[in-house]
Amino acid sequence: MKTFSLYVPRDSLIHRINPIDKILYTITAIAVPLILPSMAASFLCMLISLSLLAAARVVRQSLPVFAFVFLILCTVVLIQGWFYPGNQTPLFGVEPFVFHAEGLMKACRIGIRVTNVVAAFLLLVLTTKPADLVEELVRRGLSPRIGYVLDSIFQILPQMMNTTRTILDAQRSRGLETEGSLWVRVKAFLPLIVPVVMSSLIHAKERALALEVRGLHFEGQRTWLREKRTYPYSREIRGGLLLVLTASIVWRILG
Amino acid sequence: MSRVVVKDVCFSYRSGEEVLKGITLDFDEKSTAIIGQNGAGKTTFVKLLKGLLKPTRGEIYILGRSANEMTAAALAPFIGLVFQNPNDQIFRSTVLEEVMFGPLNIGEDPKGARKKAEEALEMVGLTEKASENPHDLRLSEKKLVCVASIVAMEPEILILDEPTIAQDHAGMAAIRQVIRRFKEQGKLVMGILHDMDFAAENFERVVVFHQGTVVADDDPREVFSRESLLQRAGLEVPHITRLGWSLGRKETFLTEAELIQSLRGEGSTDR
Amino acid sequence: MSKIRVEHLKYRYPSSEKLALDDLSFEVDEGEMIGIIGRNGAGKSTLCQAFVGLVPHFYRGAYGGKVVVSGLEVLKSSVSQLARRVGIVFQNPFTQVTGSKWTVYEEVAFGLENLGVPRKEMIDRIDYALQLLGMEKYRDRHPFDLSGGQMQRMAIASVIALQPEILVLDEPTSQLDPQGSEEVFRAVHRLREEGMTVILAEHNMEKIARYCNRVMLLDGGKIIDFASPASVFSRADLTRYGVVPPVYTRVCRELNAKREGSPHFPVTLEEACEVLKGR
Amino acid sequence: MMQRSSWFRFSTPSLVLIPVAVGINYIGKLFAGTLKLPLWLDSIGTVLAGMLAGPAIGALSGAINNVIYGLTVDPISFVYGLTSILIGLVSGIMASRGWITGWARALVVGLAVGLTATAVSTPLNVWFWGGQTGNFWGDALFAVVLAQTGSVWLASFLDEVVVDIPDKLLTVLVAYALFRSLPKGIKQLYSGRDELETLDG
Repeated sequence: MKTFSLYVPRDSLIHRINPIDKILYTITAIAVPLILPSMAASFLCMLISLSLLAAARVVRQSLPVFAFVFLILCTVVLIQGWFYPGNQTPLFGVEPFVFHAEGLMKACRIGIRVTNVVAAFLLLVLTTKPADLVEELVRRGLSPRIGYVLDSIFQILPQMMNTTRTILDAQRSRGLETEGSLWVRVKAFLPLIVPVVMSSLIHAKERALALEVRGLHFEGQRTWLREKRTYPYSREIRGGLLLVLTASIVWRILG
Repeated sequence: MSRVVVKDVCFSYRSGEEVLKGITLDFDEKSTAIIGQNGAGKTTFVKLLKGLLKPTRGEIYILGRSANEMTAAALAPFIGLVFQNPNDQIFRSTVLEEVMFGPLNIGEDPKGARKKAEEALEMVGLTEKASENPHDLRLSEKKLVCVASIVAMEPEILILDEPTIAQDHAGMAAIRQVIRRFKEQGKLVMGILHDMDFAAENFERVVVFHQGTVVADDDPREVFSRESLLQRAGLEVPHITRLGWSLGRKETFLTEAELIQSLRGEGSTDR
Repeated sequence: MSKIRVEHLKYRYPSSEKLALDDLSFEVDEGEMIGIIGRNGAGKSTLCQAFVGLVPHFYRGAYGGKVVVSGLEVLKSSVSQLARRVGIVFQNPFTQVTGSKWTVYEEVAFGLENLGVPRKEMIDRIDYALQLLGMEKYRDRHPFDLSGGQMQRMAIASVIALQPEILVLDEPTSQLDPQGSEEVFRAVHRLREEGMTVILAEHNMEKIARYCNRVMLLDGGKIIDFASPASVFSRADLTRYGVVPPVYTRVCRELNAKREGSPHFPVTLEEACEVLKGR
Repeated sequence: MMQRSSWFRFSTPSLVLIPVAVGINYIGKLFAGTLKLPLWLDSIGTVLAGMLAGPAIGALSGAINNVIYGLTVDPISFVYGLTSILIGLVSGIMASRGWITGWARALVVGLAVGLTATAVSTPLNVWFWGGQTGNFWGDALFAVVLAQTGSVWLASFLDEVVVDIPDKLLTVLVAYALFRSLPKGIKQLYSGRDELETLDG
């Protein structure tokens, strides 16, 4: 069964942590640099997130995402290095493209922040099975119906892609050209998207009927086939994160 | 004259899993039913004929042209394929426009396309629905709209993928009518079918697919007389054939009329 | 005892002016298997959905009369409440897969989880349902990796796990190949032996004649006839309602071969053979 | 016993609409990507969901879209979740106030959605990327304006405007075209206002 998710199955301690605790970590890792705007705080958070990625043995899988991010960061370095409003100290380059120390510093700050945010999210995404995350959220009070929607998307999306391929075939069978100049391909958009939307909505309606008669709308308490999992170090993690957050707020107020 | 020539064609979606394993077939204008279990390779086979897939080995010729080198759109004027699920193609806001889409794509002018579309709609009995939104029709009617949308392109070869699914008596009659018209015009009709009764009654040749190979290819009477082979391919004999055999007849009956005639004939000799 | 009681049921879809069901009244007894026939648009699916409460709760629209299934009045009960008494299986096997589960076993558990069945009981019920439908060997398969016939049996198992007393099947095999279709009918037959009351809407008249003890002929939302298969399929005016009788009946009618002492023509292979033997 | 959709209690048809909305977003993005259009076209589904099932489902579709996108393709989309939510919300509110009764009005919805998206995304861009959007043409404009005026906010705003306004205009128009062509039976499922009439008596 084809699905798409960035989750990498591994047997690491980080994989075994409660998904909710990982969300809390992500929030903390993004919040602390917001509370403490010093570059050192950002840098520290980034280092921690990166080393946790290494500890979970998912560094290789995070590279494609970082590669894309670094591509944009390169343009950030150029633009900020050349045009940052606070630029004063020229370093090298030819007018008007002169790199300045302040701009490069700014770009560096942006780079660290972006890397930190992306790493914090990646830690959650790469080490958590989406279904486990959803189940934990529903057990914590997320509406089971929303939980169902989140779960089902991982399978409905590939189904829709299959439908799209069939529709492409059906329209090509009626002589629709889908390759060639830009205009030919733009013209092909409507004959493709309309049936995709239509058949998806018809399927959605049929699925709604089937879900309805299987109690998706039931008001009472639900139960689970899977036994509730126990996750290690939950209390310690939450305590630690709370401490870090409080400490940084205190620091900010006092400093 | 050969309309379609298939030479030693193999196909696999993923390497190592061959869906078709060396198919060699030759089609003249005899109407042909393609039967077999789900997953036997029937739909893959017609997609290859239509140029939607390209064989991993072997060659296909449509009316003398090599299908291996032509796109599905380029093949559209010669060979038409009606897909199983009508919701996979309908996108215009009236039935008439939907049916005109194909002819317009293959270079027909609006007037000519309209005329052909109207004729095709008449053939499937949907003339009255021409100005309705196709999405407001019933599934069975939508299927007929799709049949008309291919018929209107006047292809030399027509392939129907499971046309009888979800059809009631009236819908079946419309499909029968289309098949008869194509036969009358000397054009080749092929149908992928799960309904053995319909296959026995309306087609002059039956090809049986099983696990990516052709295990039988003959006129219907011959194919439907081989019960053990059909069983192996996960198929059944037509109800009327079964009734004939159960009455101790040796022959393979394909239509009610044949059996009734035989029963009447014998009844009278008894007297 | 009657399992289903329908009194003057009328229903109109919200976007329509025409009644989809027009003043239906009938009863169905425990353990019966009822076939519903008629042309497309006669009201078969609408009636099927009226038993499980999707009509009117899902679509809304206009409703009149009364439907009582296993003692619950449909209008006054929610679809979830009704799900424990009456289950339904639809035409398209693919769109009945929830898409949120990764194995057949979990898929069957879906309804039980929603309705809050305790975990231990859940496991017993799933095992029972899978075994009854012959699906145990696929329990760890991915739902979308099944064949059409297997998927449809999984859908039935999912409904059976809720332990309904009535099972409604709305053209369950029209999209399946002959073998898949036979698998489903064999499974339904087994359920009947367990005492289940079954309602079946279907275009395959040979199957209706073989499995059902009574047949309801619908046209334009009205009941035209509701009697034994032999009686309904022997009607001379059947084609006027867009229905063709089983091939056995057609042949016997042509030869005017009736069963001894019966006003009706045969409807199954066995009956036809009996009557036509010796001709 | 009637099950009605409201702000907080979603009907089953509305719920199963959300995966479809996410799928349509994805296909739109794929299409724009393969054609190398200078647009995103990645919120057609969110807007359609808002038009069909109202602001709450529109907003939810937007939120879930970005969560799923973050989990499956690109973690950065978590950052822009707020933008998606507001796109669904605004198109839903305007649709329910009768702003999708013709092409001219749909154009206004497109503008409103575009401006909303710009207003939300600009601060996010400034915080995250230092003002850029990651879109090549937009970022080129950002560089020019930044060099000329020295204002990060103005540059970032213009960067976002030149991409977002045409993008959201086209998105809303496509969604409106889709909405118009939907069959009655489907639209009906989401109207959620009808009471059950009685035929007794």
